[in-house]
Amino acid sequence: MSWNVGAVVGLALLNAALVLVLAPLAEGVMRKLRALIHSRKGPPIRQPYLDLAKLLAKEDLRVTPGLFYAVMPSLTLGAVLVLATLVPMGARPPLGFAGDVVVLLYVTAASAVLMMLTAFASRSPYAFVGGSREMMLLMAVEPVMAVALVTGAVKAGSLSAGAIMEWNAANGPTLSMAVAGFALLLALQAQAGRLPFDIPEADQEIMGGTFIEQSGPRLALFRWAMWAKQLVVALLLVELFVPWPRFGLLPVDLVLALVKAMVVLLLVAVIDAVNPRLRIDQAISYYAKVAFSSLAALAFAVIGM
Amino acid sequence: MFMAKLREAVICFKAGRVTLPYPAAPHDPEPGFRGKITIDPDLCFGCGGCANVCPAGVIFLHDAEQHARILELHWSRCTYCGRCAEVCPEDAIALTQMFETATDRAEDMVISLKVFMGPCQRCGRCFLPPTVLDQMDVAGFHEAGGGRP
Amino acid sequence: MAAQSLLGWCVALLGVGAAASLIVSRRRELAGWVALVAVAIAWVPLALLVVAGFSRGVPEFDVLALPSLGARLAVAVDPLSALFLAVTAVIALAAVLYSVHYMTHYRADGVAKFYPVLLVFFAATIGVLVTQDLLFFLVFWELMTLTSFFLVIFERESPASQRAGLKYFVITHAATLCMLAAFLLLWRQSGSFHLAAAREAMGVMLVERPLTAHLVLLLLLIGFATKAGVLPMGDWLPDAHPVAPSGMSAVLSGALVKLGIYGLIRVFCGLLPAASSFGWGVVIALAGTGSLLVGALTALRQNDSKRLLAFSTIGQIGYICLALGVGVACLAEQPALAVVALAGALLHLVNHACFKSCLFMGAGAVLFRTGERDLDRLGGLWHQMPATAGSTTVGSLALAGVPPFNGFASKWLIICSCLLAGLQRPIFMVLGLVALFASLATLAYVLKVLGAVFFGAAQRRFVVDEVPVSMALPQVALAGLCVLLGVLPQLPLRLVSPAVTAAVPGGIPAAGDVLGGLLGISITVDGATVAGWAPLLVLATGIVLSALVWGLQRMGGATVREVPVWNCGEEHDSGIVRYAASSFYLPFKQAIAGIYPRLSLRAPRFPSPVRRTLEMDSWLYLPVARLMERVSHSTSRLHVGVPQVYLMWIVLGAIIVVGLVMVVAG
Amino acid sequence: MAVAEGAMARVVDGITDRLGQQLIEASLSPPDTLQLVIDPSAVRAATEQLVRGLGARFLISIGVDRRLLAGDFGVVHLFSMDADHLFVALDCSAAADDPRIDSITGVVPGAAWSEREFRDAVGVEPVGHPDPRRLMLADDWPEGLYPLRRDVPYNIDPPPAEGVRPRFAAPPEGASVLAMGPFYPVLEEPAYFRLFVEGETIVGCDYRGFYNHRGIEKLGDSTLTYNEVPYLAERICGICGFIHSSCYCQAVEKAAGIEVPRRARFLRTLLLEVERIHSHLLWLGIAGHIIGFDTVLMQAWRIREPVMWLAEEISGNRKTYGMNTIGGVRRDVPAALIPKLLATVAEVERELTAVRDAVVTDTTVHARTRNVGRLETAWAREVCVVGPPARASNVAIDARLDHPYAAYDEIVPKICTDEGGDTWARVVVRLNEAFESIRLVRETLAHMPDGPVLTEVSEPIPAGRLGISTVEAPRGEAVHAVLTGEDNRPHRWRVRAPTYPNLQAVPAMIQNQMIADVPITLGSLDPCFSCTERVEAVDVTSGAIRVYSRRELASLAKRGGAGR
Amino acid sequence: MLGQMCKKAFGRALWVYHANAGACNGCDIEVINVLTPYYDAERFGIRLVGSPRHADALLVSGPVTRQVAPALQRLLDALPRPRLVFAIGSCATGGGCWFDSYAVLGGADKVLPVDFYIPGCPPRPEAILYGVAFALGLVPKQVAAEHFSQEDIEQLAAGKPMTREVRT
Repeated sequence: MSWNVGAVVGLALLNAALVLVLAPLAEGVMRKLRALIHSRKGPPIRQPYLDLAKLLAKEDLRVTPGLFYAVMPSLTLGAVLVLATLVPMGARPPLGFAGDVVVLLYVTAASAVLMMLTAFASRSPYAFVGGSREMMLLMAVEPVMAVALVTGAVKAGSLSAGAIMEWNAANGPTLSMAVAGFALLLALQAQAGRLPFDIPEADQEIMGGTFIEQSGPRLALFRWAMWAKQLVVALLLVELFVPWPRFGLLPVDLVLALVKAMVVLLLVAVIDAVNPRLRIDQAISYYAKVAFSSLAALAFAVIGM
Repeated sequence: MFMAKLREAVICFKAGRVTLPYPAAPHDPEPGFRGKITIDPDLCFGCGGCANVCPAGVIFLHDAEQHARILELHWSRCTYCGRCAEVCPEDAIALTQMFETATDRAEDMVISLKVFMGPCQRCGRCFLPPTVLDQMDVAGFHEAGGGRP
Repeated sequence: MAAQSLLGWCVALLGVGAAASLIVSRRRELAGWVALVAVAIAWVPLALLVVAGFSRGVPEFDVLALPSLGARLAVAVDPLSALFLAVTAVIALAAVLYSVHYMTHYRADGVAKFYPVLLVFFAATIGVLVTQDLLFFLVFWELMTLTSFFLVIFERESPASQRAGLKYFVITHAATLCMLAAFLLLWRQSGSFHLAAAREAMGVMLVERPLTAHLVLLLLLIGFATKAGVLPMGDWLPDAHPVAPSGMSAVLSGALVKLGIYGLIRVFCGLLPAASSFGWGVVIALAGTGSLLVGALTALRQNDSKRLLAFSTIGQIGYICLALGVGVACLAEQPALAVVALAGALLHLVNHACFKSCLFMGAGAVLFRTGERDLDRLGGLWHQMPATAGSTTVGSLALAGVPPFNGFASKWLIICSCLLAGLQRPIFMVLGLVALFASLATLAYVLKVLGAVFFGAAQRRFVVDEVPVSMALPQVALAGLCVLLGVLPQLPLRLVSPAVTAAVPGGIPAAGDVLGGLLGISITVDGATVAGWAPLLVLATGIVLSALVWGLQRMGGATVREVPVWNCGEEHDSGIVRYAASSFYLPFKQAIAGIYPRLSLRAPRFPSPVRRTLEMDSWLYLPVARLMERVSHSTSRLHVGVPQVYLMWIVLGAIIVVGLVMVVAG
Repeated sequence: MAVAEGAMARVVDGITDRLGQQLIEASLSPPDTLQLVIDPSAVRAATEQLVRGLGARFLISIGVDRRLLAGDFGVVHLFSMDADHLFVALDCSAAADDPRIDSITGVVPGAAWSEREFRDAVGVEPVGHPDPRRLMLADDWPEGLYPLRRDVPYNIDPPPAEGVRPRFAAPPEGASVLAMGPFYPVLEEPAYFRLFVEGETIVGCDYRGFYNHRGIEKLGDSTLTYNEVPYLAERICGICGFIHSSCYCQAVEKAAGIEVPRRARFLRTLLLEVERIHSHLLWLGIAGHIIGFDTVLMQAWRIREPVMWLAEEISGNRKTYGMNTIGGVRRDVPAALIPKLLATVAEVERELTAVRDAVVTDTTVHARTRNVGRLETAWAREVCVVGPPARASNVAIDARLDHPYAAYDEIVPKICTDEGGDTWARVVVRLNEAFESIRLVRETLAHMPDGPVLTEVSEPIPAGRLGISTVEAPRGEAVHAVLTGEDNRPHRWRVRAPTYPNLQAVPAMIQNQMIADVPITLGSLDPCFSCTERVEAVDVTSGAIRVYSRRELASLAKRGGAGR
Repeated sequence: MLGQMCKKAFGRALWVYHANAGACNGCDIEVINVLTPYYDAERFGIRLVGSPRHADALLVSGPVTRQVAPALQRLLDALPRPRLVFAIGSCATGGGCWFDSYAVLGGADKVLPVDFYIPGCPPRPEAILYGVAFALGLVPKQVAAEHFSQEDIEQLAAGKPMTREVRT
């Protein structure tokens, strides 16, 4: 494999920076749509940026002393940004050679692990309930994501996300990829922490659950991480499963990818607005069904459909 | 289920955006709204009927000296029932339409009025409460420092 | 120095150490230090031996010969042996160091039963790993089993310990019997107990008497898988691990069960020709998958820290077996993937030794200070035992396969090999996905342990100190190893690669060709790079980005204030509002309750045969135990309650088996 | 409405059969309250006979300090004979020096809180009560000081009792405590549910309420006059304020025998139904919010808002209408407003129909509400649950039909019941009731008579009369009992809000549910803690019991005045 | 510089935690009403949050009852600084009609440092919006303490306008 150090570093930074900067924007647009569904005007699209800025200047209340607790939010957002460098955005993922789809799955889980550890470290019983729910949700939703990505790997004959994207771009839509993409879309809802699957946070039940003890900059970073994660997973979805059309020109492909991701996120926002929160047992059985159904995608892929 | 979601979507989008522009544009209440209390110092002659019927005990009377009586209206805890206006023989107390009463200082929510009592009770113009129930209770005013009787 | 004398020194030093520690056993700590010194000195020749084994291999030499039986104590150290020797050596040193202080809290039992036996156990383990002769292999194996049995039943007064010991004894000896039978069958074919002869014999048998050949393989599979703790035969493991002293638990998990894997590799890569390996590969992989799934899900519901870790060992051994199975299955068709899988298996074995020993020591440290193994009662130890907490966290995350810790590198290899092999044989893909899911379950239970032991609040206030340095040091060192091996997987891979090559005598692509990578590992199949993992690069990216984000976090100039936990406005006793360990993931556990055999079952119900199969006690252990009981009753005059008597029965049984084999084999 | 003589005779006969000489006196307090003075030792037997034998429903217990009137403490247990449109007041006396009375909680589980409350308020000890902890007084309130006794000033401010800690039930083995409250976002009001959870499952709970206890009853019968109390009553609850003021006025009117003009009765009916419409829409939104379905909140409240504007136009305020006064209402509804009212109601009906059609087929909503918080019919009767929760458990009680008031004898509502007993059933019942309310508004407007809206009260209200009134609030039946007194003010004013009995059914409803179900289960009762806790503060153990002297009591009163 | 920007954002994204300290529900309902379509406080970045840790402002409604006071103080401590305290409704601003009841301590300022008062019983949603807008400096204050004095009875008898003193 030939690669150029400068290009890799540049692209990696580009991906990370794009996700970091655009995630609140995407959230802002989603909020606007949500407000529209609520028949109201809604906050300005830049509201998430204001939220973050405000939180960054707020007092940081900590229930647990120590460096470990202090750096958790940064590590969480850092992990999500690493995820961004493993996901194709207009081009092959910059660090694609360093991490394939299996790595991608584990890094996705790693950011959740950091959140859960923070939740447990914050000692609040509600955070424990939230963390426990987050883990259960992860156990339910990661297999769906795994099946979707592996389906791509079967089609492309490679575990590299870039290879899957290129194969799909070159070969056009297939049944198995369509089913897998749909499964990933369903998984995105939970990965993004959106209704009906925002069970670990559940303001009305456990008062923010995982994040109940987080305030100020810590909360800002966790929120940012959540928004970044939803954007990254949406980008992964559109780049791997809907990569067409492809012009081969980085800026064009990149903008196209972002637009497609935004459309996916708007869909997520609509689902978010028209559903009540499910109970954790309902969510588990829902995703168990989705996971088993998504095996169909794998079966289709194996028989070449 | 999808039909249900569709129906919900119809409800949502049919209504459109209903958000009122307030506070950029005024949104005044209809006449008859019971807003902030006001007192016309020219009309009040210090009978204290208002103090007697106020369920929240907003109005206090102090007899500061022989000829001067001070009415204090702590309207921060006003319940806006309008009974004071109802019983006021001179219509000195009234409820305005004003509702934009937010403030950053508790002292702002006080009205005080120093009334000079006429030596001859102002030619017999006495306050007559409108109902018998109220008439029964005009025995004493809310005293300074003592709270409600 | 010649390999021969190195080995001699090594064994001699361990022997001397055993004797010396026996002499001073009245003084607990001193005995420990003596044993430690013995092991430390024995390290030197052992290390030299390992280096020699890796660099050029120690050619075979005879120590002792029994020509009448066709057996000779032939010794050789190839990279595969060297790898296991290295793992055992590291764990041994760490475990003995850890035990010095740990053993002081056993008031009722003397260390005379511990250090000497432990050192003999190490010597026996070395013997097992270097012997090229099946008969002597069996002798060492038996010695190893017996010594470990004594270590398991160390706590004389504890009925649980005695019960677990008996179970261990019965099951492993049943397994040894299987192995003996298999070796005798091979010997019947070749007339020699030597490994090379056995390999030839196997080749011949597969052609001439395939039924017998497969019977041999089956017996060996049962024999070694039992030791390795693969379900269902590994049922002894969850009972034996928790009751052993924690240092021993670390050794059991870190070294002993690995010998089962060693045996499996020797048999299914070494004895079995590649051409007929696919079926056996699938069998091993299925057994591994079953093990990893059941191990992980059962660990999820454990509330005893050490028992949980024991089930976790079953799960992780399952991973190793899965990879081994995939490797064996791919030997003929996709040798490149076989390299990936076998490298994954061996790498995971190395990694597992690091983090599981670390975790057992951590659990032991908590037990040492608080006297509690029950997760429901523990809590809030993070600030009181920072070193233990930190190393347990690292070990746990490594166990769960969180990048960039070492567990991830090997799990990644294993899952990639499954998925890639699955491109040809879809069954492996399914197994890979199951493994992926099980690793989430693994994550769930390690988070539960961390959450319950170190975070949250305790049911009763523990005011404890960190454990002494001698106990903390091995934990921290092993945790450091977890990080190091995770960040630089090339290092262990350089040891693992020759071991893979050595394991498959039939020839296999050089691991370097398949597992290349400048900064990490990348898998190249047929000239195309299909997967890659560069921890250093990803970690560097993560650190850089996290640092930038940290800058963001500080940007607003937020001040920090410490506050009490928000509990909706009322004040609570922290012991009451704690989240009990048994509460973790309860809805999930309820959703999958169907697979737990002893629970009252809810939908979805698994078919009853599955449950009955999983209920190993009833059909595997209990009948054997009952049989033993009956036999010992009927020979009650001979029964003196000493395990050695059982050993006699084993020997008698062996003779009978040999006789049977003679009859069967003609 | 005239009370059937037969019903009265039947009750008196039934009680006499059981009690014999222990029934001291039976009299009818017009128009519909049968007062039975009984020997205190027979209270359990009398209750049993009433509830089991005669089918009466327990309403509330009133503890009253009658030392100035009759030299004793009185405990009055109120019952309702729904089919006969009759109230039965079981009047027992407790000695002034050692006030105690047999507890009836064993017979009527729903009486548990009432009895704890009179224990806290006037110090009458319910003997044999299964759970005699503090219910309504603050944790730091000193033991032995009973705020509703007549010699305790309404503005007493005793120094906090030292070292007093609330006493709670211990969690079962293996369960941990999850505190819900006092500040818990969906409760809106402070209340403390101490949930015992295993994982996500509730295995038990304990409750500490009365954070909202403001001492309304004490203010009402010690410092305010008859005509000031309606405004206080209105502030018992900000959602159903008009219900409370109507209920209070009706109780006084009954006691004093004041005839309310017909138009005033129709106006009250109109406003009561308007209030029900807004309350049910409000509840629908809140229920949606609780299960995370904010779109329902937004849309339901959007539909509701014109109703609020209309209320403001009619009464001058969006919520606390301030319309009621003894003898009628203070403002008339101008004829010009009626078309607007009809149009608004029609619009609400149209929108609400759309919402109903959408919600009834929404399976995700079903997933969160069906089989959640089930309340069995039998248990609903035992703990005397009222309102939509009762009707959703197929207990057909509705104060509008059982004890017709205002204009409900002419405008007859249809009762909406459901057999489900779960949260979904409560959704259905409330939606149907909203439509029924819309119909009632139309009908009221169609039959609205002309005439005055206020009867001038011309003579003093005699003391010592008992007036009981019930009003069907959106959340259930509210009961006000007024014992008239001297000084132009009630001697004792007792309020039973609908949430009071409903809340007592919660432990059974959330047992074995999941954490996520608790908020919606609570929400489905539409709890209103401020109504429930109008009187005093729960569960305190303390060392020494202090008895305060009269002078001490006076010295503890807050310094009043403008400076405060 | 960026830090300054962050500090400026405070008023543009006010997350509020709503605490009922013994209110009748009227104000609570109006607080929620402010978030609903017709008033939509989210236009100004105002959101209700579930945990006090996330909040910038505490909305207190209701008179502070004796029982709730300690919890209310703990609640304020749980809020990160800078923080605002709004007293909403007549009860929170002054104690309402139970300001001197035995079970009530008085207005919210008896227990907490109140920054802004929004009177009303209950305040209209517009009044709450106005109060928040006033707190954010978007609208001017419209009330001030009024002190009147009928200085001279003769002057009054002569029909002359009296001296009116308004102090602010």
